[in-house]
Amino acid sequence: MAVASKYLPGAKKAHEAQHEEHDLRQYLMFDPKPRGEMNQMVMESMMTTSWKFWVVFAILSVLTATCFFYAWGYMIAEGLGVSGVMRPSYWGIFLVNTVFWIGISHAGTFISAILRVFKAEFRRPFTRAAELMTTFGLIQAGASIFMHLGRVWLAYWLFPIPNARQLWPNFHSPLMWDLLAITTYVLGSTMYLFLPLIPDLAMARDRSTGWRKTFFKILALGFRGTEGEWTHLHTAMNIFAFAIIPVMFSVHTIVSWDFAMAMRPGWSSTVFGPYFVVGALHSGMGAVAIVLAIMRATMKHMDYFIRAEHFDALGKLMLIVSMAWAYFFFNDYIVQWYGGDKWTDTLLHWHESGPMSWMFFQMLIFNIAVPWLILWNKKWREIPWLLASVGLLINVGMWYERYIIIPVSLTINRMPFTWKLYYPQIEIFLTIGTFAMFLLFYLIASRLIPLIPVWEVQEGQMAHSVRKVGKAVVPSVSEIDLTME
Amino acid sequence: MGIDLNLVGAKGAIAEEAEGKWGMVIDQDICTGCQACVAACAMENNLPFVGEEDAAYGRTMHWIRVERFWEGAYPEIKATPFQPMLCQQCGHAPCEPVCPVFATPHSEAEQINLQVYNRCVGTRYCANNCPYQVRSFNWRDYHTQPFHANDVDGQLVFPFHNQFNPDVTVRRRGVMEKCTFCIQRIHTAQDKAKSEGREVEDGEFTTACAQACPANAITFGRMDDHESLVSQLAHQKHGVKHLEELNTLPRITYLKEG
Amino acid sequence: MVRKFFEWVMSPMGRIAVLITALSLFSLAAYGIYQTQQPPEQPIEFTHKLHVGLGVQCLYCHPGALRGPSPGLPTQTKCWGCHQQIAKTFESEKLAVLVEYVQNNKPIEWVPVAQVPDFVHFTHRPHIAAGLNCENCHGDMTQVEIAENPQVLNMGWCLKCHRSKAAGDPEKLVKLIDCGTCHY
Amino acid sequence: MSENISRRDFLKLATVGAATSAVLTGCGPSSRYIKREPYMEMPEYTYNGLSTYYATTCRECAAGCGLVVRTMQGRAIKVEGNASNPVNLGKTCARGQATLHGLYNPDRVENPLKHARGTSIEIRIDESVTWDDAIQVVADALKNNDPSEIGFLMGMAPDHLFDLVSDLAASIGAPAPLRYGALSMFEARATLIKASENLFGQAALPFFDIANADLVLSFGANFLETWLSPVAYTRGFAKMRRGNPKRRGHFIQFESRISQTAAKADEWIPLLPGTEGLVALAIGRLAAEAKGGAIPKAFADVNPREVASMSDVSMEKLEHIAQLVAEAESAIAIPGGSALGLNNGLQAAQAVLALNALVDNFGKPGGVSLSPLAPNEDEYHRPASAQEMNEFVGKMKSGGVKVLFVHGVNPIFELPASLGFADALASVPQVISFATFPDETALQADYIFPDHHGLESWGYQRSATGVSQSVLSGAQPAVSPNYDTRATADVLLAAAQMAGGKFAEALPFKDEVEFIQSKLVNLIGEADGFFSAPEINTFSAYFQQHGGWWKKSSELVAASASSALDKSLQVEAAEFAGEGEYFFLPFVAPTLGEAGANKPWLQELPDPTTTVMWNTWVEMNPETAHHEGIENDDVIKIVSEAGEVEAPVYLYPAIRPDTVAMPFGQGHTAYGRYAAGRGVNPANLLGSHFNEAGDLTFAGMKVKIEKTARKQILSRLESRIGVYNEGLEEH
Repeated sequence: MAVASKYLPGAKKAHEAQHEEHDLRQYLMFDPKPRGEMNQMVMESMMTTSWKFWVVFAILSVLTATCFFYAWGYMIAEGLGVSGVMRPSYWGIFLVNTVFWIGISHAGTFISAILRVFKAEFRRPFTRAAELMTTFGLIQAGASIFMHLGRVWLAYWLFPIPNARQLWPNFHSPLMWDLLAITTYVLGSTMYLFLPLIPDLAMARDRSTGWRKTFFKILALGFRGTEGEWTHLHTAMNIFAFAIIPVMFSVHTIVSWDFAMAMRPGWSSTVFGPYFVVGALHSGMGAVAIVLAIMRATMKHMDYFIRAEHFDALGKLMLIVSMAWAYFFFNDYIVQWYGGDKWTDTLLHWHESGPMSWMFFQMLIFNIAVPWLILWNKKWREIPWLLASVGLLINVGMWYERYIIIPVSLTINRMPFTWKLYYPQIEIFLTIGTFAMFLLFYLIASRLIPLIPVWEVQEGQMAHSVRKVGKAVVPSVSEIDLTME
Repeated sequence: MGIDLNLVGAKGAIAEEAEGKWGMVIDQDICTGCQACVAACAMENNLPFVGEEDAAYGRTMHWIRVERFWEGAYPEIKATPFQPMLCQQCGHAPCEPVCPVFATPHSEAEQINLQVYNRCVGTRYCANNCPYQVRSFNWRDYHTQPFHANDVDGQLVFPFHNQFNPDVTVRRRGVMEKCTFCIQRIHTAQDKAKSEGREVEDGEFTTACAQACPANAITFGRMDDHESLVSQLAHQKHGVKHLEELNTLPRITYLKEG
Repeated sequence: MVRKFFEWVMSPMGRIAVLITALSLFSLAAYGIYQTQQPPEQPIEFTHKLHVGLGVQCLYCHPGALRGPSPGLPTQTKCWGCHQQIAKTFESEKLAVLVEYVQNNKPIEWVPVAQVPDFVHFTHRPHIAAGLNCENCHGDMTQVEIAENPQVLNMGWCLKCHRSKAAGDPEKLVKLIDCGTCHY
Repeated sequence: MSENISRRDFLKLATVGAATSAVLTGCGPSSRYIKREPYMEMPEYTYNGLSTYYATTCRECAAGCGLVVRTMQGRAIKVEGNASNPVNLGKTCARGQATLHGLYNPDRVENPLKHARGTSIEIRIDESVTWDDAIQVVADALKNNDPSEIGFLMGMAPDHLFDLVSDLAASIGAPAPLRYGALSMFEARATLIKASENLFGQAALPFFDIANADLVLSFGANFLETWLSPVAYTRGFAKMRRGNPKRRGHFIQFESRISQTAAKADEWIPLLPGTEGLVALAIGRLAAEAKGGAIPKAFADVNPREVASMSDVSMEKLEHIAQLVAEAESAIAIPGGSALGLNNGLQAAQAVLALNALVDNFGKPGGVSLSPLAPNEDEYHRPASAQEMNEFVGKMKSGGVKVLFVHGVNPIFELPASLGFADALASVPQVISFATFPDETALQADYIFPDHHGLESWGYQRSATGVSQSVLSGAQPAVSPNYDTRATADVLLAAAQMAGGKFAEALPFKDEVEFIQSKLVNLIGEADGFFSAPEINTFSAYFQQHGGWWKKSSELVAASASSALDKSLQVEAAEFAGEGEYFFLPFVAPTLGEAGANKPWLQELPDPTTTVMWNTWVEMNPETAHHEGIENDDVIKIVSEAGEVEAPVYLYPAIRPDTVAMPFGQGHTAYGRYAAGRGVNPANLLGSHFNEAGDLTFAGMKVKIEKTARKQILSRLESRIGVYNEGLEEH
């Protein structure tokens, strides 16, 4: 870490340290607190719930109950006729949401797994927040897929279950791969969420009473923090960190295959795989930014754990991903355009000048213009609300992107006689429902488990602390690394 | 057809020759767009009607639709020849591989695309992937909407249900459906022929649409039997197949003017 | 109050109580579902054993099986054809039901036993033509009082037989396991 | 998977069937719930699970196509064409296919009833009207009124009921029954027949042998839609195109909009409405010139250049067409529809027929002949013209009609409102309707004694035209009546017996079947019949089996029209009623016809040219609309001298800029849940002007259009994006 270098012995005179005192403040790693105090802070942030919390909780629960469960039940009873899907746009917002939520879920794995693998220090305080996003996002993605089904009560037919009819699912179908990939991803990410949680759960167990204690006791699996346990934990986490990364890439590639492998103008494009993966990261990063900002603003002590440095780093990431997305977008677009196929031409024309063109251009602005204009500036990157709102715009833009790829593109097919425009009906409520449910889960989680992986933070801080050995001042990272092997 | 199936390597295409077993020829030069085929199909196959709003929104349940476009401008304007569009029963169908539950498999016996209603879970992927856009989805329980029923001492009574063709399953909401080449008639004819120990003769039976067509624009029969009327017609020089470039190996030949 | 309740639940008695309630609810639901799957009672206690035992051919009462899709249920005229000549008809109270039906001239509302869903287009004729006997699917009726299904008529069962019948004849097999053979 | 069901239990079965099929297609075999009722006595010809087929006649229009109805366990499953009936040779039109939606329509009149005029049939005055009461009522109506004050209104079809009523009327000295249908008005049948009378000296329907022609000039005749005998003419058209491998028949349509028929034409000539006759004459003259030789007197004093300037048809076009006519082996010119529905319609018809005289195709293959008379038909009885209806309305108004029997026709809907039939009805003391459906006229009656649906009833019907043979198409019940209805013939017979005296003598038959057989008897031993039988029972058995009786060979009357070209023909300028800048062209909706609106599947069939479903639209040229500031789906008000209607606009690229067109068939105020309150009825715009032949000049209206603020999205099958490039304009 560049910052760390100047704190290594001999890099500076002792008295200069005084001047840089305030600099230290913005680096979590160099602003250590005693373990006990830090744990206490995390516990408090988890236990304290103001009346505001309950208001939000109530609102979200109501929204979930009505817009998610009631609306869905109504749709199941009435048939998909109450939604807006029709010929030729047989797929609507349901699939848009699926892709969107899977996209969101990618940030978690990316941040915690990839950054962990590459030992990016700034990740430490918010890996958990990101991993939660993965799990909850995937739940919504799954829900959206099932909403999309015409006869959801038969959804179990999609799984290879032995049955008297001697029938199996069709493994030729991209949807099939999709289902398997997502299932794998859910399991994997849940495990991966749970493992780093164990030490914190143990910590919480030791510091809580009543039902929470029982709760943590069960979850903590009797973790006591012995040498052996730590070693095993680290090994397991490393294994999962490496294992989950290919899964993450494959999942969104496969999702993109649902479209790329269909015989439709604008869809069958070889670049869709990476394009979707990057798109997913794009929206995911944005979501992380939003969550961090909210956490920092609403939860106690968070300003200690989440600092300018993190927003700065996150901002850089967002900028890079945005550039990558732009590259893939134009790659896809230009190749399609250059191909000059009659139908594809019409489709692109439809995007730019059709009734949905406003969405097309807003997408470009939100996904490219906004990040590029704002995120290049360190000062601005460090403003939480600004970064959060950029993240919000990016998410809107990415949602638009999926909307354009699915219903808008579906309007144009090879039978001009059937071209009709898609108008969402009940999907709107169901979309609100999924968002409400996602937030609700997050809200509950924020009060049930430590949102800050406090042991990771402590680990990091210890790694960057320096200690005297005789006359020499040495960083204690080496010790940590020993345990980390 | 000049497609080397082994080069194509298409599923189903290897198994059967590109022409397939059953085929249809539609003569656009004499099709008057009178909609008799549409009505006949609806009556034969228990198709529901969807009402004004849904029809406007692109949810009609027609298995066959008659397309027409305009060319030129007034006064030199002409309507393009009416073009009945129905499931082309592709030999290499884009709809088949994408269904996750085998609800639209390829019948190796009849060599057409089947739609197994009771297996369908309604992902609608097949419909998305159909280049001809001829699949229709049961958006609602159109058949059982109370509006069509009379209240006879407190009980809903649907007179229209008397008309259900028992040979064709009545579909419910959430199920995809499409033209089946009147497979129920194929089976009946085959069963009859078998019971009399003979082969099905050309013209012994036909699909509902072909049967009704006042202009005789639709011909149905065995493509693999080169004596049959349908294959004779299909091999005329002015016969074309739609979106052939996609290598869907459609079973329906359209005869243009001339 | 609530707290008290939780404590009680936590106590052994409480746990047992919870267990019992859960079990009873579950079994109630199970029983309910089971009920919905039960066919209603036959209007007449018709004993196949007796009739078949008397040497009545299946096809006498179910002639449709030879000709077409459904074998059909006997019209009451057919029942009456024989029964009016049997003195017992007017004596036994079992048969009083039949007499009543005939005299009031109302159709006998039989409850079909061997059923396939309406998305399965089953035809008897080819099966008979293929040399199957009634008992192959419907069981030995000489042993059955009130008719019932010897086995579940599900797709696996159909396919098993189809596969075995078509063994060694690929063309036949293709036809017999084709989805479109039964579902359209 | 249906099993035996006793015929009584249709509705019961319907619900059970619905329930089970509902459960089943979703989830496993819970169909154990069905209780099955075997027949108490297995009907003849009925086998378990096998269909029974009955040959009968299609009653949807008057063409008289033969049908074969597939029934199963007493329910009609499907209607198919009767392959042996020469009219349709096994084919049907969409309306024929949808007959079952009439049979099983949820809005049928289910039993005889007495209700207050204008109220719905649910509101009964007398709950307990039995058929005995009904017969009593009819008998009294016949007996207690002066015969001259009894009125019979019937449908277009020349069927057994018409014969029965005619006999009755003749023998009791009542005025002959009037047959009317909107179709006959819109095809201007009276004019056509008058023209052929003037030309051939015989009032018969011309038969146009399109099949063998190689050039067809159609002046407004929509023979592919509803004109005369659409199925037969469609077959002819197909033959004309594909019948002869050596040449493909050329087809030119003269009409101010592209109708379904014009859409199949190789050339569409949008001439100025009212100039059809002139154009025909001009073509005749030019063709005669092209042929060389003397110009026939008929075309002598027409000036093609004037015509060209008057009719918007360029001189080049006229010459080109004339050239085609001159060169054609067998050209044929057909007058009909909008061309004749004008004050100069008769002259136009004669001018067009004269073209045939010029190419001398009378009685030749590919030419014009006279349709043969149907079996036991003394002379051709054409349906009443609008003018005759108007006179009848006048008689009603003046109190000349004391009791009115209405069967198979819905004048309140089918007659132009301006004739005031509805008001006239008010001055008729007693109105008895035999309607199967609660249509507008039925609701204005005192009694409704519902007749069976066509598929439940006996009968026969003469096919007026369309085939070269003389055909009597037979009808028999395909299913037993669903409701407590009774054949009108039976009611009249019973009533006549009850009335006794001359009535009983007039109709000495115990029931409908006996009456029909009394008519069939004459056919026994008739020459050239495709079957015959020694005695009536066998004969009528065959008659049922084959669905009718017809001659084996063609009996076309080779019309002799030597004089056709000798006297010069004049076509005076057409007059258009009402001020306003737009010609108004009402046409019969091809898929709905005049009575299809209550059949939901017909409603859902897209109109062939506009693909509009479930509604009425106004066709307007996009230029005009742009000029007026009107867009698609804008509701506009159309004002004529007779009235005004409001309907949404369809920007139709293939219509004259100075014309607006509207389909007839929607706009019912009653007639069941699928028809009532849907669309508007253009007949409300038609004034009461008649041409010499007595046909309404329905094409001779001028209308104003006014914008309204409202919009109504038309339900189209087509895509406006794909077909009209909306949203893709600059592409």
